[in-house]
Amino acid sequence: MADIFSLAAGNLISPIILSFVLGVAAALARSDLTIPEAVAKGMSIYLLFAIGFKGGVGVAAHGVDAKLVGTLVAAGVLSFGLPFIAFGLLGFMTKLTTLDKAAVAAHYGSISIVTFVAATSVLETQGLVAEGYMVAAAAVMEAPAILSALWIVARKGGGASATKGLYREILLNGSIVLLVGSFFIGAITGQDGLNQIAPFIVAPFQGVLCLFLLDMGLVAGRGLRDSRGEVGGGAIAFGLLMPLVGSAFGLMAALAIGLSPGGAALLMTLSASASYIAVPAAMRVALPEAKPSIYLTLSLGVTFPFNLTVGIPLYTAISTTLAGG
Amino acid sequence: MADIFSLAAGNLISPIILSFVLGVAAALARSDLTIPEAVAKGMSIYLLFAIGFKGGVGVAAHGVDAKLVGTLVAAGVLSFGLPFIAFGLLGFMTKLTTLDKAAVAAHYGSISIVTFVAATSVLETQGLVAEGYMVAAAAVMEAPAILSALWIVARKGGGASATKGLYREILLNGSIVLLVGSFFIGAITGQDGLNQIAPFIVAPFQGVLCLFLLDMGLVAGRGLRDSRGEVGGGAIAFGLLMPLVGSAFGLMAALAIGLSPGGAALLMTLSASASYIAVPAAMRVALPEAKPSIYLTLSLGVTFPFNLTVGIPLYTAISTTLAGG
Amino acid sequence: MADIFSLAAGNLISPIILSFVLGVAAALARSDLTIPEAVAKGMSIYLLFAIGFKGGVGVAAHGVDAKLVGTLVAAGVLSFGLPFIAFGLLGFMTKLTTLDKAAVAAHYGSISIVTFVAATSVLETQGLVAEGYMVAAAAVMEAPAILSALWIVARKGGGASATKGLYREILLNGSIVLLVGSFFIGAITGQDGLNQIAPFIVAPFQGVLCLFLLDMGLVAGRGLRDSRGEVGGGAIAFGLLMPLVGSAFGLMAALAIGLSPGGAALLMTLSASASYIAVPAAMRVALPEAKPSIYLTLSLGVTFPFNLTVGIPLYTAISTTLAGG
Amino acid sequence: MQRHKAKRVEIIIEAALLSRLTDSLQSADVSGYTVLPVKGGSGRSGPWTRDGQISRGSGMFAVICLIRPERLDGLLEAAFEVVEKHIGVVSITDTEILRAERF
Amino acid sequence: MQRHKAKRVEIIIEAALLSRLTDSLQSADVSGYTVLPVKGGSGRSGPWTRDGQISRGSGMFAVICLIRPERLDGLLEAAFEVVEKHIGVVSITDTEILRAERF
Amino acid sequence: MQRHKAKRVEIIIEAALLSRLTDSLQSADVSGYTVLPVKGGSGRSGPWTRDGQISRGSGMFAVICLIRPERLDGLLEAAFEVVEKHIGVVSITDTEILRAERF
Ligand SMILES: Nc1ncnc2c1ncn2[C@@H]1O[C@H](COP(=O)(O)O)[C@@H](O)[C@H]1O
Ligand SMILES: Nc1ncnc2c1ncn2[C@@H]1O[C@H](COP(=O)(O)O)[C@@H](O)[C@H]1O
Ligand SMILES: Nc1ncnc2c1ncn2[C@@H]1O[C@H](COP(=O)(O)O)[C@@H](O)[C@H]1O
Ligand code: NA
Ligand code: NA
Ligand code: NA
Repeated sequence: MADIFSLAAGNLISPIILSFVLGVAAALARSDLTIPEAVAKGMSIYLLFAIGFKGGVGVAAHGVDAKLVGTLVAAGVLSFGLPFIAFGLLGFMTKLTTLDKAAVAAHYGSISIVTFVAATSVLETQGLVAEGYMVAAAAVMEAPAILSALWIVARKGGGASATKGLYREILLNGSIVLLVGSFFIGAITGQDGLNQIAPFIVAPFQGVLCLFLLDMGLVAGRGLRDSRGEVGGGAIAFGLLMPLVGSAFGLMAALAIGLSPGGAALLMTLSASASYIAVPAAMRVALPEAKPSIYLTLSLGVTFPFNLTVGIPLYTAISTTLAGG
Repeated sequence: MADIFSLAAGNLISPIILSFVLGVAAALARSDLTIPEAVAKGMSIYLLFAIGFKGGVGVAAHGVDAKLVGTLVAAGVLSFGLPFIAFGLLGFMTKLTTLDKAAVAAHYGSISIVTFVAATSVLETQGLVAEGYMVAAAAVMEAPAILSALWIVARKGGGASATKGLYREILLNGSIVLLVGSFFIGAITGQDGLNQIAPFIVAPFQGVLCLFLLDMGLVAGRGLRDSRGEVGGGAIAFGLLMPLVGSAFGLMAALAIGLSPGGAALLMTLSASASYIAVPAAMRVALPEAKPSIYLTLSLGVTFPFNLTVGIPLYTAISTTLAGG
Repeated sequence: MADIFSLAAGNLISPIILSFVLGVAAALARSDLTIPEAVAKGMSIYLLFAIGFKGGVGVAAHGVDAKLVGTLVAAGVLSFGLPFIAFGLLGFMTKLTTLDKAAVAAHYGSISIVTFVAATSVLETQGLVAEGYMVAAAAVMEAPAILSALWIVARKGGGASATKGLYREILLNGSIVLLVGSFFIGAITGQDGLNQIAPFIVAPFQGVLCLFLLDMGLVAGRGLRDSRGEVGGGAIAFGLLMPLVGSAFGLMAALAIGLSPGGAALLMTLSASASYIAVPAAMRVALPEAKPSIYLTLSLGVTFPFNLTVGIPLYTAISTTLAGG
Repeated sequence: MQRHKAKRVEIIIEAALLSRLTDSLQSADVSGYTVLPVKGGSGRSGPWTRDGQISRGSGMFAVICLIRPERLDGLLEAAFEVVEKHIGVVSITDTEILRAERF
Repeated sequence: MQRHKAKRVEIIIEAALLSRLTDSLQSADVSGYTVLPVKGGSGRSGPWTRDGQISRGSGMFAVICLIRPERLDGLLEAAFEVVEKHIGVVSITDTEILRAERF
Repeated sequence: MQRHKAKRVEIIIEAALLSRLTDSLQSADVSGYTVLPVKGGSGRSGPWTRDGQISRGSGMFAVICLIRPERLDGLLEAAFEVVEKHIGVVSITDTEILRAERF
């Protein structure tokens, strides 16, 4: 336990976390500090490209093994399954409408790629190596949760509009295509390819992540400021509990598959994290009556900071203890 | 020949080419992956600045010699002359109107700076050094082709509007000014200057080029998707043949001047490439009735990918064989 | 003196200065070269973050001493006081209205962070180390000058509208928050934090500064082009004299505090520089009748280039002579 | 210069629905429109600005259609199909256009 | 589709004053507006473009308010309070809106 | 507040021609206009979006001119000179302005 706390403290005073904190503080103080939308999108493209590429190079180096298939299957099952658990928990803990509960559940089944990126960079600073294909697991987990949520709404008689093209759109959304595409580029070009572009995608990575998290902090802080009162105590408690529940399922899957400690920490992080890019966009189309102020506040304002500060070091400590050598 | 193929294969699985392929694939699959306009422009400014600067440093290091003047003159002649050859070929191979033929011809006399950049980075990975002033040759070749096209149209009685200011605009367009300007900065500050900013313009260069080519792939792929049917088989054949014809003229000029193999490969690449930034903008002003869907599809959708994948390794192989030591 | 000139010459042919010159030249030649607004803002965020962070690391390394407090107090006094001197000088040298004089004075009491950044990079290339907390002094000097200007106007019976929220806005403007915030992040994470992100905030710094100064040159050049005639000879003379006056006060303060030569050069630079971001925005709100074409032309078109080319090497030379070891 | 009566329809709509709206317009044979970026706004769901959004699908756009008066109803029906349940405002203004053969 | 008469007010205003304008609108109970970015323009103080600005507070924005006719005067007064001494133009156009219950 | 009748002219035009249009307006003594960025659109030459353009000269802009009614014809002639052969649409709407002394 002492380890966990020192790890958490070490994590908390990293430039990455403090940049996020700066962003939140600036937003709460109503500073006019903003990062232009185009620059923020540019940074997210950079991060997705880098993380995908490095994952692919990892697979090229260590080869494909049986665990890979197991991991991808587990990822799909987790993303399909977690929304049901989230929906159930929300029923106990909140008085939200069915639509709102389903929309929130979709977010927690899916993943936050920035949380994943932050976790990989914590692993790196600790010298832990994870399986390269964890990136592929992240891509697999983006979409299935949306289907589960729509299925829940359909069963409960809610008005999910199965608009044509929605599924195609989800599967082909920019983040997934870029992540999977750069994963394959990395896998094909391998270490040679990485050597060519390492000064771009490896060396400055942590620094870009700082600025990106500064922006995330600004956005999360503004969200918190504007939505005060709309999200009740029960919902906030859910936003803190659900990542722990999700990570427990992720841990079980990781132990069953036999992932390395680093890989287990990443699968826990993926299961614990909640989407705030792909799923909100899908919800606006499929469940327009569900309130963005609820699902965005929970995933971005509560769960994201929780994972960033407490969650990731906790998952890492647990996985190195249980899955560790 | 075996060499050429292995070279082409090696080139094809580089991160740069695969990023372009990813972009094309994403666009054809109708993914919503996009790179914000401001970021794309930012990257192109970075590439122009870096390539110009490094060219200038090269000239500062190796000094100005008689070949430099010869190269710049040859560049001007090629850019003036190639449109006439292109116009003639188009007459044989397509049924386009005079206006459309002239507009397309202007594109092929001018150059694509990204193709040039991609070629320099292929040379680099092969350890070939080119004359630094090839960048200046690229700048020289941007504009003259436009004059040739307008002259063709005027002679054929077409309605080219010699709007006042057009020539000034072409000569002072941002790309040329930045390329020439950073060339002079590099030439003046030399190796000292380069040392100061090398971690910015040298180390991450290939990585930025990857993301830029990802964007080019997205744009080219969307162009291809939208223009299906508008561009006939004859025109596409022209888009594949003309780079070979152009590169042959470039090769002759390079041999006549006595350029190094690297320099010859770059002059071939310049002659083979077709503009898709400066010339289209000029055509919208000077020949508004010429169809952008034709000239953009050919230069960006056909010739650019051809040069990137087949052309550059071919020109490099030929030039190392013929101009080689 | 010979030293100063060779220093000035060495400074003048650096990539940074030449990039600025290129921008001015391109603007005066009416080239369409532009850097997208979002990219320019992105670069300024990068520069502020990097300079703040490095300053904080410097303080963490060398510890807080009595000089720090002295420096911050001196910075505040300079920013409060210089506008009165500027206002007086403007009375002698120009026929501007009270409002315009007060607005110009506010600019010269405040600072230009890019001038500061350029000075730090000149110091670096000369191997001079400055106190890390000079960044904090820069932050302190942003705002007080605005209060002095409003006070002058109020006394003279002008119509300064003390709109509610203006002071909060000035103190929480993005630049200050980012500079101070990243300063604290650097101070907290120290050398460890710097090691993590050095490939992002140290290595490419000079290169980014080049592109940023290219943009500054474009903006300054356009400003000069458009405002020809509006700003008289007296005002231009003020724009050249005031930085010398300001730097003299900065020097006295530095000597009194006992700053290192590098620190003294930076405090001189801060005192000599004029704001063109924070103060203009505040003036539009508080003194809308003051003419932007006057204060922007002076601070950005006259004083900024003067400091960049002549001022910084001069202040460095003087401070190494007088404050030097 | 000859001017012709027309309608200017301005639809402010969520980004996530933009492609659905333009598809719907296309299938109602409305092939002329212009999309302007929106920087921010405010309505019943409170204020927002684009720089404060991280989500790709977020933000709003303004779609402007110039159309002959007799085709207005078709356009509004097509638009309303998409806008209905979502955030979005629609306004219709009388205007005049040059070169009516284009519309 | 049922349409209702309304006014479309378009205010072109300096960036530095945008938050003051929207605050003033809010306090006059005008909670619906849309802000468009402006790339450049020209007026008595000469031409400018956004790419040629370094100042954060620089540039202009266009604010569009759709409002019931009877509430127009309140809006104009609130807007004018801010616009008065500054750069900025205000235009008012007759328009029609759908879903009037929202306004 | 005193309002005055005016015309609101909206010209959607290719980026490559923007400076020609504003020059032409200036020489017709129309010195007040605002330029809005256009994100995308569709017309006879098909749909496009700005993020899918690599060319600097590409894309379109919307130019808005508020002008006294009696000066409309001069403006339209100046605009038409540039727009004529090119892509672009022009619409004219009746509007009212405050502070007419500025126009
Ligand atoms: N009265 C209005 N005038 C102009 N734009 C509006 C108005 N009401 C809403 N909007 C726009 O529509 C968006 C969503 O509105 P709402 O659904 O009411 O939250 C706002 O953010 C504004 O951009
Ligand atoms: N007549 C007009 N029509 C449209 N926009 C205008 C007009 N006059 C001024 N503007 C806008 O308001 C800004 C400031 O105008 P001014 O205060 O006259 O310099 C200009 O840069 C334009 O964006
Ligand atoms: N009816 C229309 N309403 C609004 N914008 C239009 C209309 N027709 C064309 N446009 C705009 O003008 C551009 C060029 O139109 P076109 O020349 O018809 O291809 C389109 O991409 C749109 O941005
Ligand atoms: Na999850
Ligand atoms: Na060529
Ligand atoms: Na100063």
